[in-house]
Amino acid sequence: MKLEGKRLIWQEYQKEIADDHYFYARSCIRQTFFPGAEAVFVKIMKDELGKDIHDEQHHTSCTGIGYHADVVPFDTTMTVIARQFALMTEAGYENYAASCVTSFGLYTEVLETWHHFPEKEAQVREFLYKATGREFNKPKNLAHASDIVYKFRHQIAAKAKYKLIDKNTGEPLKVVEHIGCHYSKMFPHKGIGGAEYPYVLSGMIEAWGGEVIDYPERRHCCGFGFRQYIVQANRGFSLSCSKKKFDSMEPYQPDMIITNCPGCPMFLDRWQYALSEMEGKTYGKNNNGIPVFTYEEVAGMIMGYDPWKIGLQLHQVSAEPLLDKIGIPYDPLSKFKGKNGEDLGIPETPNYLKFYAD
Amino acid sequence: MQKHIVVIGAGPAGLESSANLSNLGFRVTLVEKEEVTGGHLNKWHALFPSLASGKHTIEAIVKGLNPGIKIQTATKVTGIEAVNDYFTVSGHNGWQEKADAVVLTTGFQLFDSHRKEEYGYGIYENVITSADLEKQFASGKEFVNRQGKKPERVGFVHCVGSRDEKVNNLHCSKVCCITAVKQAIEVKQMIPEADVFCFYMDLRMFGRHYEELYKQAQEKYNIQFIRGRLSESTEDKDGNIIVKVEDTLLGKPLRIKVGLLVLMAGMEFPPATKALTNMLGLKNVSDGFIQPLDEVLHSNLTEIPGVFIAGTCSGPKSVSDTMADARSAALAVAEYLK
Amino acid sequence: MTFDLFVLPFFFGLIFLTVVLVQKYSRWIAMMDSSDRVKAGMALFSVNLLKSIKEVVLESLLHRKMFKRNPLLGYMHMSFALGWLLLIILGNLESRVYSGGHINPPYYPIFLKFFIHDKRVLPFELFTLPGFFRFIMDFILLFVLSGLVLALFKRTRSKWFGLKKTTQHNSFDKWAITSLWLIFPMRLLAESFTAGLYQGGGFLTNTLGSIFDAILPLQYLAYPAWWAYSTMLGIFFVTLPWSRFMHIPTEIVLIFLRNAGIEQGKYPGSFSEIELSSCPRCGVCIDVCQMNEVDKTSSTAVYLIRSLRDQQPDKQLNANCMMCGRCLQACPVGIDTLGLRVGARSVDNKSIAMDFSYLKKQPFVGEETGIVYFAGCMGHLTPGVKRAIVQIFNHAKIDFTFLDEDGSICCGRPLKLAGLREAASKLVSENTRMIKNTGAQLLVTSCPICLKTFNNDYQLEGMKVMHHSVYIDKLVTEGKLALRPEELKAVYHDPCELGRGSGIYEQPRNVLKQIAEVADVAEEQENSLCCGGSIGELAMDFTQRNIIRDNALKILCESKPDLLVTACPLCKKTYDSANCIKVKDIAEVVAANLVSVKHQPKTTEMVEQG
Amino acid sequence: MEKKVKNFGYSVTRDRQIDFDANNHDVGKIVALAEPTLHLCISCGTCSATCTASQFTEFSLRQVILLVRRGETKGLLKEVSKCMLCGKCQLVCPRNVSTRNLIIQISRALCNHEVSGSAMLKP
Repeated sequence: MKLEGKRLIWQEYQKEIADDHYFYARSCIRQTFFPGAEAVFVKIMKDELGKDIHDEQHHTSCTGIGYHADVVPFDTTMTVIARQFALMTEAGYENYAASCVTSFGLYTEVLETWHHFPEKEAQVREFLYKATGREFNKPKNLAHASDIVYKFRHQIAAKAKYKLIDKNTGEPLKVVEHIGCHYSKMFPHKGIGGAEYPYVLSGMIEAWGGEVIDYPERRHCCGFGFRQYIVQANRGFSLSCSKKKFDSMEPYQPDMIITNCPGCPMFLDRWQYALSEMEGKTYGKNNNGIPVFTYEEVAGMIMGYDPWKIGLQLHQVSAEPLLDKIGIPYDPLSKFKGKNGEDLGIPETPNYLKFYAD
Repeated sequence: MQKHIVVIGAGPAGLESSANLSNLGFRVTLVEKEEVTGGHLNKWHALFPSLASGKHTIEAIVKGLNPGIKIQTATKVTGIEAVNDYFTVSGHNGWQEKADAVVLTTGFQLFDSHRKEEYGYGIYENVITSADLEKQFASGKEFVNRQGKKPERVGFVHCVGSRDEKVNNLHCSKVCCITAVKQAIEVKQMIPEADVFCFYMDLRMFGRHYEELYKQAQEKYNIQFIRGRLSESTEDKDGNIIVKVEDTLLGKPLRIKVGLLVLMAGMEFPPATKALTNMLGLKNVSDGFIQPLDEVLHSNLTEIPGVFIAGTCSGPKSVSDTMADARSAALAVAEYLK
Repeated sequence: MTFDLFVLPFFFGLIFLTVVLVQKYSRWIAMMDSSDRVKAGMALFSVNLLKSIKEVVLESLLHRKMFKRNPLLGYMHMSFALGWLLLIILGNLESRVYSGGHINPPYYPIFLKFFIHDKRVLPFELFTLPGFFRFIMDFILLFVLSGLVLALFKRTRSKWFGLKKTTQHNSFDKWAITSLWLIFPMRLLAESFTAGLYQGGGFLTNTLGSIFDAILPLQYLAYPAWWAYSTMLGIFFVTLPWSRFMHIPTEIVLIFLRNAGIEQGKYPGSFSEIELSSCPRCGVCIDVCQMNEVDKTSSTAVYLIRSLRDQQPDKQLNANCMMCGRCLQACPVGIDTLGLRVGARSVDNKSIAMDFSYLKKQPFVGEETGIVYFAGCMGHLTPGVKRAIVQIFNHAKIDFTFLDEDGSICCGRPLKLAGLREAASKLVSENTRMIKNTGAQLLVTSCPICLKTFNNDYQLEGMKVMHHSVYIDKLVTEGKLALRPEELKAVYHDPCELGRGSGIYEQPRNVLKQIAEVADVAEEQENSLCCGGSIGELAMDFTQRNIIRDNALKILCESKPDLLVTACPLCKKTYDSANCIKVKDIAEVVAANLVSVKHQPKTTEMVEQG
Repeated sequence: MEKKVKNFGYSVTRDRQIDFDANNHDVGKIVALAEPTLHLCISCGTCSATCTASQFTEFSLRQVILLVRRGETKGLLKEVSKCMLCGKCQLVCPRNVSTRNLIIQISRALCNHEVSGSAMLKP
C-alpha cells in the first residue's frame, strides 16, 4: 500500500470543524451500550481542552433508527431534526456536534435536502412552528464528535499519559479502524478522508502512536443495519457481516478495533461472543477476542483515566490484555464494583471467549 | 502563392495528415508540445489486433513525411486567432505562424484512474493502468508485479473512466475492450501458467479481427471473461488485490484475489486543449470531444471554416481509424483551399 | 514309423489350443442368460442348424460378402479358409489310405508325407488312390499359396483389394500372422524336400523336389523343414486365442447363436464377448468409416472391438463415432458394431444418472384423432418442415393432432446412443404414456432418429409409426395427393437413421421423382454418407464435423444438382450450414408442389408445364 | 473436544458470494481438458432458450457452464442430470461449443469428484 496515495485523497476530503462552542447531542443507544464514551468526550472537551460544550438534555431521537427501518416518514424526521436545531438556537449555539453517526448522516441529509429544495425547509419550519411554536437557525457548522476529536487529536496526544504502543517491545499497536456507514458513505465530502479511505479514526490512531491496519473487508458494514438486527430472523445476516470482517482482519493480528458509530462497537463486540458460543471460534490470541472500543474510550485510556470509570467493564471482550500490553494500570477487583463500591454482580462466563473477572 | 497549413499535435493523426497535405502540395507546419513526435503511440508496445509494434508503426508513419514539412516540437500552442481569411497560431515560446487553414489533431488524454478511488489506483501497488502495463511490456523486462513476483492471477477491469457517469464520462472509449483482450493475451504469453480474468460490462468487438482475437483469447489462452463491473478493490496482507464484482450472468456477487489488477483507462478530451477550442469558439458536446460540422457528411469540418479536426480530438478512435481520419482531413483541407 | 519328435510343437500347440477353446466356450455358456441358453439348445435341433451351416459355408468358408465387396479380397480369404479346411479333411482321408482305414493320431495326417514316401508313378498316377490324393493335396496347397501371395500383395497394394487402409496389428497378431503365413510355405518346402529325396510327391512337390535336389543338399534340409513346419503350426495355435484368428473358432458360434435368435442384450455379456472375438480385423470397416477424413481412424469399429476385447477401453475412442452404421453395413461377419459401441459407452458413463422426475407433472392436453404428428426436437429447429407437413395434411384433408406443437420431450435415442439406457428408458416411458393418451392408430414423425427409437424401443401396441416421407408416398399412391413436376435436378441424401437405420430408401425417392429429376449419387442408399451432424457422435468438434459434412456434400453435388433433398431435420440443418447448395426436406419440396387432386395434370400437360 | 453449541434462534448465514479463491476448480480443469470448447461459451443463452428440458424445469446450460468455470459445483450434478442430451443446443450454439459432450464430461467429472473427493468440495 502506498500511504502517499491515501494522503492525496485525504487532502481532497477535508472539512471545516468549529473550534469551540459546541451544542452536543448525545446518541440514543450509546448511552446504554457504552455510557462511558460520551462522558469521556465531554470531560476531555471541558477539562482537558477547555472548550465550551453544551450537553443538551432535552433533545430527542433524531428518528434515525425508525427512518432507516422505513417506519418514520421523511417529513416527520425533518421536523424532529428541526426541533433539535431549535434547541441549539435557543441555547445560543451555532455549532452542532452529533454523538451518533446515523444522526450525523441524517442531519447532513436533511441540510442537503433543504439546500436543494428550499421549499421543503420552509414547509418544515411551518410544521415545527405549528407543532411546538419553535423557530430555528440551521447550524453554522455540523460535525460528528469524532471530527472534533480528530481536530484536537494532537492536543490530546500531547496531554496523554500513554501511547498506543506495546510497552514491552516499543512496537506500535495494530489498530483496526471501523467507520460507521452513515459517516461518509452517503456524503463523502462531509467526512474526513471521504468514503473510500476515511481518515477520521486513522488520524487519531496515527497521532496516538498506533499503526492502522487496512484489511480487505475494511469497508464492509458491521452488520447492524437496523432492519437486519431488529428482526430476530434476520440477525444471522447481521452476525455474518461481522464474521466476514473478523475473518478478513484476523491474519493481521490486530490488537484492537476502534469505531466511531453507536452500533458498530456493540455488534463487533457482542457478536464475537455469539460466534464463539455458536461455532467455538474466537479471534485474537489465547481466546481473548479482539477488544472493540469507541474513539472516546481510547482517548480516555491514553489520558490515563481509570478503565472502570470510563466503562470498559461493559465490553464483552475483556480489555485487560490490551491494558496490560499498553501498561495502563487497573484494579481487577473493582471491575464490577458500583460507584459507591457496592457489588454489581459478575456476568456469566462464556464457554470459549476468555473473561477476566477476578 | 503556396498555401500554408498548421497542424496542431504530432500524434498519428497529425503526422499522417501533414504527410498527405504536404504531398498534395501545401506548405505544412506541424506543432507538437512534446520534445518528440508520435504522441501516445510512443508509449504503446503493441497494437491490436495484429500485435504490430507501436514503435515500428510510428517509425513507418514518420518515414512517410515529406522533408518540406516544418516540425515545431516542444511548442505548446497558446493562441489561435482568426484574422480576415487567415489564422494566427502562436506558441508559448514566442513561435508564431500565419496559416490559411488549421488542422486540430490534438488527440486525447488518458483517464486519470486516481479518480476511481475505490479501485485503489495509486494506493494499492498492484493496481496499475493499461498504459502502465504497456510501458512494462515495452521495457522488455521480466513480467512481475510490484512485489517482484510473477502474479498467479491477473485481472483486467474494462470501462475505467468510460461509460461511467460517476466520473462524468458517459461515452465509450471504444478501444479498451480490444486492448484488454490484447493485453490479456500478452500477459498469458509471458506467464502461461497465470490465470487471466477480464471484468467487463459489454464486450465491444467492433473491428475486423477483433472477435477472432477474443475467441483466440478464450480458446487458446483460456482467458476468463466475467461480466460485471468492479465495485471496489482492496488489498490483502501479501499485496494481492481482492476484487469484488457481481457475476451478472449468474446474478451473484463474486470475490476473487489477483496478483495484479489492470485498469483499462479510457479516453478523455484534454482540458488543456479545451482552452484552444474555447479560443476558437468551437463546440464541445457533453462528452467533451469536438463536435464536427456533420458526423456523417463532414466529419473533419468544424463550424469555423478553415479549422479542421482529425483523430481522437473528435472522439475515441483506434489507430487505424485515426489514420484514415487523418487522410480524409487532408482531402477536406485541400477541397477548402482549392 | 508313426512318430517323430518334430511333431511335438504342433501336437502341444493343438492340445493347448483345445484346452483354451474349451475353457472359453464353457465361460460363454456359463455367462449366458438362461433364456438364451434354452434358445441355443433348441436351435441345435431345428432347421436353424441347417441355416447356420449354410451361412458358415457361405460366409466363413466361401466368404460370399467379401466376394461381393471385391472378388480379389474374397478369393484371398476363401483360399485360406476353404483351402486349409480341405487340406485337413482330405489329408485325413489320404492318411486313411495308408493306415488301412483306422483313425490316426492328429499329427499323422498333417505330416503324412514325412512318414510315407511313395514314389510317383507316371503316367497313370491320377488313377491310383494315393496318386489322386497326391495330386489333389498339391493342388489345394497351391490354392492356399495363391491366397498367400495375394495377402502379401495386400500389404502394399491394398487398393487392388478395394481397401484404402488396412488394420494395424498388435504383437499377438503379428506373431500369429507371421506363423500362419509361414505354415504353408514351410509345408511346401518340407514336402518338396522329402519328395526330392524320395522322388515322391504330387505334380507340385515332385517338380519342386527334383529342382531342389539338383541344387541343394536335401538330406540335411528335409528334417529341419519338417521341424519348421511343425513349429509354425505350434506357434499359430498358441497365439491364436489372443490374436485376431480367434475369429475362426468363434465366428461359427456367433452365426449359430444369431440364427437361434439371440441378441446382444446386456453389455458386457456372453454374446458381446463372442462378437468381440469374432472380429477377424479384416479392416473392411476402416475403409467405409468417415472418421478417416478427420484422422480418427483409430476409433473405427475394428479398433473399438480390439480395445474392448483386450480390455483396454478408451473413452475417447468409444465416444468418437457418428453411429451412422456404415461399418455395420459393411461387416462381413455381421457384428453389431453400433451395439458394442453403445455398450462400451454405457460402461464409460455408468456413473451418470439422469433425473427426469420433473416431467411427471406434464399432463397431455389434446384431442383424440386417428393420426398424430410428432415433429421431434430437431423438427422444431426446422419450422419449414413443420409448416410443410401441416400444409400437406390439410391439403389431403387429413384430420390429425400435432402432438408436440408446443414442444415436447426428447425421444430418448440420443441418451441411448450415449450409453445411458436407463435414462433413455425414462423418456421412453414418459413419451409412450403421452403418445398412447392420444389413442391414435398412426404416428407420423419428421425425425428419423425418433422413428428409429419409436420402432425399436417403444411398445406402441396397435399403433403404426411412419416417417413423413413414407406417409406422403402412401398418400400419393392412394391418390390423395397430387404433385406438380418442376424443371429441377435434385439429389436425395439418405439420412443414416432413415436409410440404414430403418430401411427406408425408396419411398422418399418415389415422391421426389414425381417432382424433380433425381440424379444418382456415388454413395447412396445403404452406402449413403453421414452428414456429420450426428447426435450419436459425442466428442468430435465442429471443425471436424464440418470436414465430414463438406466431403459428403462434394459427393452429393458431383452431378451439379439444383437442390439437395433429404428427410431428416438434422441432416438438413447440417448441410444448410455449409451454405453451398439449397437444401430442402422432402416435405418442403412436396408442399411447394401440391396441386389439386381433381385437376391432376395429364402427362402432356406436365410436359408443357415443365 | 466436543464443542458446546448455544441456540440463539439464528445462525451464521451462508454468503451468496462466489468465493472464487475458496472454490475447488478441479472439475472445471478436468472438463476443459476433455472438452476444450468449454472455453468458447460467451453466455449468449441460445442453448438454454432452445433447450427441451428448460421448458419444464429450471435447467440452463449457460448457467451450468458458468458455474463450472467459477468452481461453484455444489448441487450442480442434480442440475446436469436434467439434460436429455437431445442436441438442440449444439445445433444452435453460435460458438460451436460441443454442448452434449460438455454435459457428459461435466457429469463424469462431478460423479468422480463426489465419489473420490467430496471433502475437496466446498461445504
